[in-house]
Amino acid sequence: MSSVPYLSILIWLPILAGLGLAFIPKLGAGIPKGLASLVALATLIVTGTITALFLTGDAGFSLQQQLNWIPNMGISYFVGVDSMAAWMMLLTAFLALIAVLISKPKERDAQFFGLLLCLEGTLFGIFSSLDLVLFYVFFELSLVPVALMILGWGSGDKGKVALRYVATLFAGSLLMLVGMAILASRANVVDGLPTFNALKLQELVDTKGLWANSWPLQALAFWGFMVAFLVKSPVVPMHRWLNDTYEDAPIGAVVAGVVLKVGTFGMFRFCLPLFPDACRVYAPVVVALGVVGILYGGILAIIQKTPGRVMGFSTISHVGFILVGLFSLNHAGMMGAAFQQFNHGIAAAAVFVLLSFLAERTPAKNLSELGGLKKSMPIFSTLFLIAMLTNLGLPFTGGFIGEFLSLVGAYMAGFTGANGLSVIWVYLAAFGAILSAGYMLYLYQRMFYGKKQETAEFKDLTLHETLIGGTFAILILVLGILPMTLLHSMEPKIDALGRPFQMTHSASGSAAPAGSGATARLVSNSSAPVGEVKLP
Amino acid sequence: MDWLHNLSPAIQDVLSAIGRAILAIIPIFAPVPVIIWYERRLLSWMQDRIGPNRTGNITFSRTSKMVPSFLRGKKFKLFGLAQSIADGLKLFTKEDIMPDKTDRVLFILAPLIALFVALTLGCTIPFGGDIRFTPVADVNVGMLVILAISSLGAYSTVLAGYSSNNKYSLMGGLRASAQLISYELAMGIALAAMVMNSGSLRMTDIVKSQDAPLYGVVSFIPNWNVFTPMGFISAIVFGVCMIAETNRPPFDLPEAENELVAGYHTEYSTKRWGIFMMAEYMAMFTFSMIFATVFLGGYHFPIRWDVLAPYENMYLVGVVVMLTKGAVGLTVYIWVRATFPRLRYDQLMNLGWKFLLPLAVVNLMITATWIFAAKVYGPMAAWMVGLVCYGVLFIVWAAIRHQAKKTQPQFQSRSVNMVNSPRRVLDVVPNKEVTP
Amino acid sequence: MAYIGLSLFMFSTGVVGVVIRRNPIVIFMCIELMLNAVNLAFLSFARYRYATEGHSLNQAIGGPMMVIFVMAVAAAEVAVGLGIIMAIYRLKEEVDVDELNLLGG
Amino acid sequence: MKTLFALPDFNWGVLLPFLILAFTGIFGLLVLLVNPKANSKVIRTVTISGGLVALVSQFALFGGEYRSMGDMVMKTNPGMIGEVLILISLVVVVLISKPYLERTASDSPEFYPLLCWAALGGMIMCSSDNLLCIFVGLELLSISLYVLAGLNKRSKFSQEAALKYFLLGAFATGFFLYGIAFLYGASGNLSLDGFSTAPLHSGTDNRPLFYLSFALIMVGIGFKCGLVPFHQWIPDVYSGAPTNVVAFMATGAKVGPFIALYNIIMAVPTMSAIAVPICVALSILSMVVGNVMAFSQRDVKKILAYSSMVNAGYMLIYLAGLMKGHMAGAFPFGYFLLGYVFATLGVFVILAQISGRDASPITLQSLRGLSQRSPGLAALLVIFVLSQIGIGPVAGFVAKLIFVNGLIEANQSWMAIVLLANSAFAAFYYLKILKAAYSSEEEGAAIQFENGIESKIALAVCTVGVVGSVIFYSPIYHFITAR
Amino acid sequence: MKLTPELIIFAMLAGPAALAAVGVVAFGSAIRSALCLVFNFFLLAFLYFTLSMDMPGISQIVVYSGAIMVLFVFVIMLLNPKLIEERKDLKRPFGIAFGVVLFGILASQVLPVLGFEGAKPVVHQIGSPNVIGDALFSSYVFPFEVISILLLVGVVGSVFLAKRRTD
Repeated sequence: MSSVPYLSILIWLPILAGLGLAFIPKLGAGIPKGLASLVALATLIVTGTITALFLTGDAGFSLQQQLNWIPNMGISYFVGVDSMAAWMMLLTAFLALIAVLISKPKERDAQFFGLLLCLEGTLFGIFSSLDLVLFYVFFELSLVPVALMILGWGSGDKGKVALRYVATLFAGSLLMLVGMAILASRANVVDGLPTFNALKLQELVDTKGLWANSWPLQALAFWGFMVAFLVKSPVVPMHRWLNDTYEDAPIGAVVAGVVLKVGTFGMFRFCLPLFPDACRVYAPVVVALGVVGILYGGILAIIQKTPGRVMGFSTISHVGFILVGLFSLNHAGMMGAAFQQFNHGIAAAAVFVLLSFLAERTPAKNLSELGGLKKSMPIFSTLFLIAMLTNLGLPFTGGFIGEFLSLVGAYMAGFTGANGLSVIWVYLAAFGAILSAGYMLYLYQRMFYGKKQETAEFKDLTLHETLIGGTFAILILVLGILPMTLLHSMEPKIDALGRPFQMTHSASGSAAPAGSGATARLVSNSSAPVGEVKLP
Repeated sequence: MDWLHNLSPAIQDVLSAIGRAILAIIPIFAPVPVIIWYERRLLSWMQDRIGPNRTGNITFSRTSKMVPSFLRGKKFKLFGLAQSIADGLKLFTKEDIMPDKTDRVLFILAPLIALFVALTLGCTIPFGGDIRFTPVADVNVGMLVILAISSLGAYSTVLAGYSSNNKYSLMGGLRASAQLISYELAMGIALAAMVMNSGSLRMTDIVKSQDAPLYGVVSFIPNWNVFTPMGFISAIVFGVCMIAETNRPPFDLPEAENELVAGYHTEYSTKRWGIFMMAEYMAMFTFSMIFATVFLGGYHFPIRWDVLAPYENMYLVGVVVMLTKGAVGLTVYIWVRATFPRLRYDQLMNLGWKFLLPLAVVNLMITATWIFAAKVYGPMAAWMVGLVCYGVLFIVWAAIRHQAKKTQPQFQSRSVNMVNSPRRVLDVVPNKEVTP
Repeated sequence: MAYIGLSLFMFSTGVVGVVIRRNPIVIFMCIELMLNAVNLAFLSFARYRYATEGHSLNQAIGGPMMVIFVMAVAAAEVAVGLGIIMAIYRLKEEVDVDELNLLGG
Repeated sequence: MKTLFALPDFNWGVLLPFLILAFTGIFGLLVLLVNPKANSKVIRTVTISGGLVALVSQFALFGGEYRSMGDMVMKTNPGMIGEVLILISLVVVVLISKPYLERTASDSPEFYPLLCWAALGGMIMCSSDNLLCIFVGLELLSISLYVLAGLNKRSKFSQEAALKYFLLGAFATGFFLYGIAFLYGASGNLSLDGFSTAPLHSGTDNRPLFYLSFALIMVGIGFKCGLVPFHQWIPDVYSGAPTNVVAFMATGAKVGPFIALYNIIMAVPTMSAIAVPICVALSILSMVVGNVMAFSQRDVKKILAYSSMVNAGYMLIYLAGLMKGHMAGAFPFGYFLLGYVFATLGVFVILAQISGRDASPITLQSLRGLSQRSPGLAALLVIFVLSQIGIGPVAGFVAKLIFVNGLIEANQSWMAIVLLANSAFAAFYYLKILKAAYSSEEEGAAIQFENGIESKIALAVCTVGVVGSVIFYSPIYHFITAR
Repeated sequence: MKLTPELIIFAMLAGPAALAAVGVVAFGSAIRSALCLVFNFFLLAFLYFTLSMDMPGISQIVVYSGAIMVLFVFVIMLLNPKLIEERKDLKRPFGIAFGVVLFGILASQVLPVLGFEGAKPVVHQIGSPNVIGDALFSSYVFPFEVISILLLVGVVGSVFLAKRRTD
């Protein structure tokens, strides 16, 4: 590629624009929104172009840019993008544009849009940074705009919500810092130089036996990373921040669509390549967590009283599917997880965008105050139905592809008993899929049919809103009918990620930590390599 | 006396020290009645009156068999010398009055501290070249001992004032302590210049350093410190501070009778009052001798006799010379008392802090420069440098003085604003508060 | 080294005074007592250990030097400390350390 | 030409920053002497320029190690970083002082010379390993600060703060001195080298003396650094003293003790058997108690006070790790101080701009609505607080990262985890500050801002320090550690 | 332990000094505490003399007894503080216990190490003003200069704090 630092521009343009907006207190009405949508549109175009580069399928990282930052500790400003990151960035840019378009803050709109752009920039940073420290910086930094937006423009008990949001995620991520430091110090031992460069570390893992004779450290570092990502995802014991944030954040769409995906994205990006042994050993634990999430989310979603909370628990459930697929550690499961990761971004965001349209019409949040919307808002109800169907995983919507592939992968892993997985988890997860149909339909029934409330008199969506909702509906259908575009472009990457787990007896340094008990268990469990599954 | 020699040397030392201390006290104690009489007589002479001249005039009986025959009918005039003794007897036999609600311990302690200070102040003053002629010990920090002991003097006045449970006493005590602290500084620095000059803190060394030909040239006059420029200025500063330290007029504000009754000793009477008085006179005498030691060549004669004949072994001459110099100092004390009116409190403080202290400090610095120049470039250069410094000092002082006179507050003519004056400007600016 | 024993005793007494007394001036005096205990320790160490044979003058002089500096510092500290106490007495009539609780702690 | 005294070698270049600072203060006094009614404008200008010149002369020294005046002056890392930080905080505090002092009607011209000399004391602490010198520097710093804490003579808060600070400070000095006395008794040495010769001393076994002296010195230094059993003064003094003075107290005045702490701990490797447990215990206490106490505070300055204790705990636990790990820790330590100083200074600069005229403590309540009235200030507050928490590309984060990395390389992962757990907990109360600033002004106190250009410069300096030290980490590192 | 003359002199000085130290803490009135302290300092000076430390001893009298304590007494008188009645609260037994424990710890650590060694003859005349002055102006000249600034701070600070408000 050329020498133009596209990624840096992508990261820093929104952040600087956002800071600029935040510092300029008084602008004419509408100008901040206009500026913000311009910037968001520009980023969308750039990310679209970048994603187009990866349509052909490419396992490597392109558009790399590396600058020295803290050389004596091997920290650099190192960005680069691969296919999965490209898709996630495209999603980010898209949702950011949508969020700018649908937001109508009552006051301080310059600050609001500034923070939104900052959030977008930090998310780009997360997806494109190839240096652990840089990743961590953006990972933490992305908390701040969300928290400030909740504080300034949220509803409900916003102080508490914002506090809980930042504090939980921050606490979770601090362990990641320990993990990073362990990685760097192991690199120091193995290579003579500490480094936080993810590619370099991966190379060390693959070729120089970074983890030789240091199983407890690897486990510690792995869980350091995993805790951070699991909290972010979130999985069940650490999920409390999510529902409040969904309800009270003024930009639930972006939170639901992208921010959560950072967790699973981080697992793809760092956990799988850097901790192969630990991934294998702890895969059952993570899968179990995922299944627990699926069931817990599904069951609790049924009894929730507001649409926002229903969606919150449904998200927990969906994240469970991603985890199950991801930690099947075979091709099909990982493909499913990667697809679901993108798809759920669209699906959840669609619901939230539509809910925000509804929220403009009524302050009522409670489902008992809603009802009979079907009559007065036909367009709305149609679009909502489509968004809902993809969430429950109906064929021909994106949701089906993701969940199905994940379950297939998990089944295969469980059937062969690879990595200590068991088929029973798949059955439980599949039961979760049925639950999702239950709570979604129940939600739809309560909102659109049922007792006629005063809400029935609302006006239907305006043209502007219809266009936005329609875009989502089209995207959902496209993803369901033509999933191959996405899958093909990600396939080489997934192959590369999955390779260590299919060659358990290979000579790669990572798989042969001599003499540790963990290794012995590893070898005995992974009896046979898992065959590839052809895509539908 | 064998048992004495059988004691261990340390105990012998202790005993001899005690003995010397007693010997040191008596010469200072004994002259007090004489000093008091001297002051009263001299004052009255200066004020053109008579003073105590009767007490002690004795006319022996012509007839009594008890009187030896050669004394019968003889008249003896003591010129009132017995007056002080009579006063003392009276004071020690009067009824002891202690006011109600005093702090008894402190009330009794205060005069004792004063006495202690007065007695020990002179413990390092040499009365002769030999070590035996220093009352207690000719220690290597002799000058500092004097400063240390004199600084303790503040406690007596402060405690007396505090414990008396009397407003005036308290004021007097406060004034006394403030005054003592203020003047101690200048005194110490003035002495420090002299210490630098002679290069030692030992009193005999200081005296010895003054036994050189004057300016190294005039062989028969000793080079007393008071003859050198820095010594002269130090002597002025020290002299003033010395008077202030002993609470003598014109610095007797702690006992200014027209303001504070009698200051810190308002409530004192009888022997305690007497002790205060005694301590004061003893301190005067001792300070005079300190002055003599530091500035007037100590036990040396004003003319260098050794040019004519050596007198190194005539120690008694030294003692006599010392006492004489002390008497001269006393005379100056009394003379000053008779001459100057009492200072106002602010004048006192201004004199101490704004004149004496800067003068002493600058003098110290010039002395240092002088010594440096003398050691490095020789005495002639030192003289030139020193005199230039003093010249600059004087010019600066004159300039400041001139400036101060110009800026002294003067009565300003009041301008009257007409009621309907057209040029009336309100210069009230509202507080600006920038709100963003 | 009975001197050190005395020094320890004075130091502990000073600490007790600081803890139990409530008049700031007395507390301050107890602190001075502690400083003097320190001085005594310095001097006796210097005399008994380092002014004797087998030690350099440079070692031996450290104790007395420290004492001189402590005295100078104490003088400055006293000037400032008493200034502070006077200033606070001007604002409040009575100063009891236990009742200085405007700041809540 | 003969010389009178055998003077030690004067390296005037090394002494230059000290001299400039000392004479800046004296010049301020002379201005007062010539014209007692002079307003403080001249003095302030002189002080700022003096600080800047000293800063330049200090920068010229980087890239070497110097000794002067025998062993009294020793310029090494991180002492030189500390000196630069002290000078910067001096300049920044002088910059923000004018509007604040005028508002609270306590604009005394003595403020500036005293501040100069306090900075001088801190710098002397930074650049000596002779305990006599450290003691003298410490006292110069403390005594100036005692006076400055009572700067506002009308305010009971200020006076009370001064008295508390003074009494407890003098008390701690006693312990510090007793420690020095025992060190001297054991080794005949006033220099910190005395510790390194600990068990080697001939004759009797002096180890108890060394242990005792270390413990007592830690009490004294711990007081100044705000380690926990000796922390009682910090919250009250921070809360009561004038805000601009606290800005210096929390930054410039902390640097000297911290560097002295570093030097002391680096000097005792032979005694790590006793030193490490003491340090670990103190640091964990500091972190935990600081965090717990800060949690329920409503007074912003008290929150910052407790947070300074927590930061002291971080530094001490890092030093404990260094003692076990035997690695060079000068630069990370200096960098942590840098992050701490700039972030704290920034917060105080903002607080000084919004605190009212009655000089009463600043509560969280009075921060409400900051983002509505001055969004720029609020945004900067976010940056500084983030640096305190350790989020984002700010100095606080990188500093913590370096610490964690160093601890793990020294094989002390548990210390790293303790550090991080505490910083996670700390996030809660830092966020409360942000929460107050970003919540809307429902019943918020009316605040007037009087921003001069000088305050803006001060803010810019702090921001550049917090962000720039991260972006230009590598040049800074090479500049400082170049030999 | 032999009863030497040095020990007798020491006991004669140290006993009252220790009593005076206790008196500082025990007396209810500030002025009596101050006097006890003066007495203590005065005796300490003589203890210094017995250690053949002339210069520090005499400075002790000049600086502590003569200057610092006079200031104390002066301030006590100026403020004439009401007798703060010492309440018998928990602080008192706690403080005393703390002091006893502190003394116990320090003494048990220090005294066995030192023992009661007799004084060896003095080689370096470190108590004499000449030696001290020489050191002050040679190897200790840097802290000496710093002290000058420190005293300046003391002067400026106390003047600033003590002067009355000008309004």
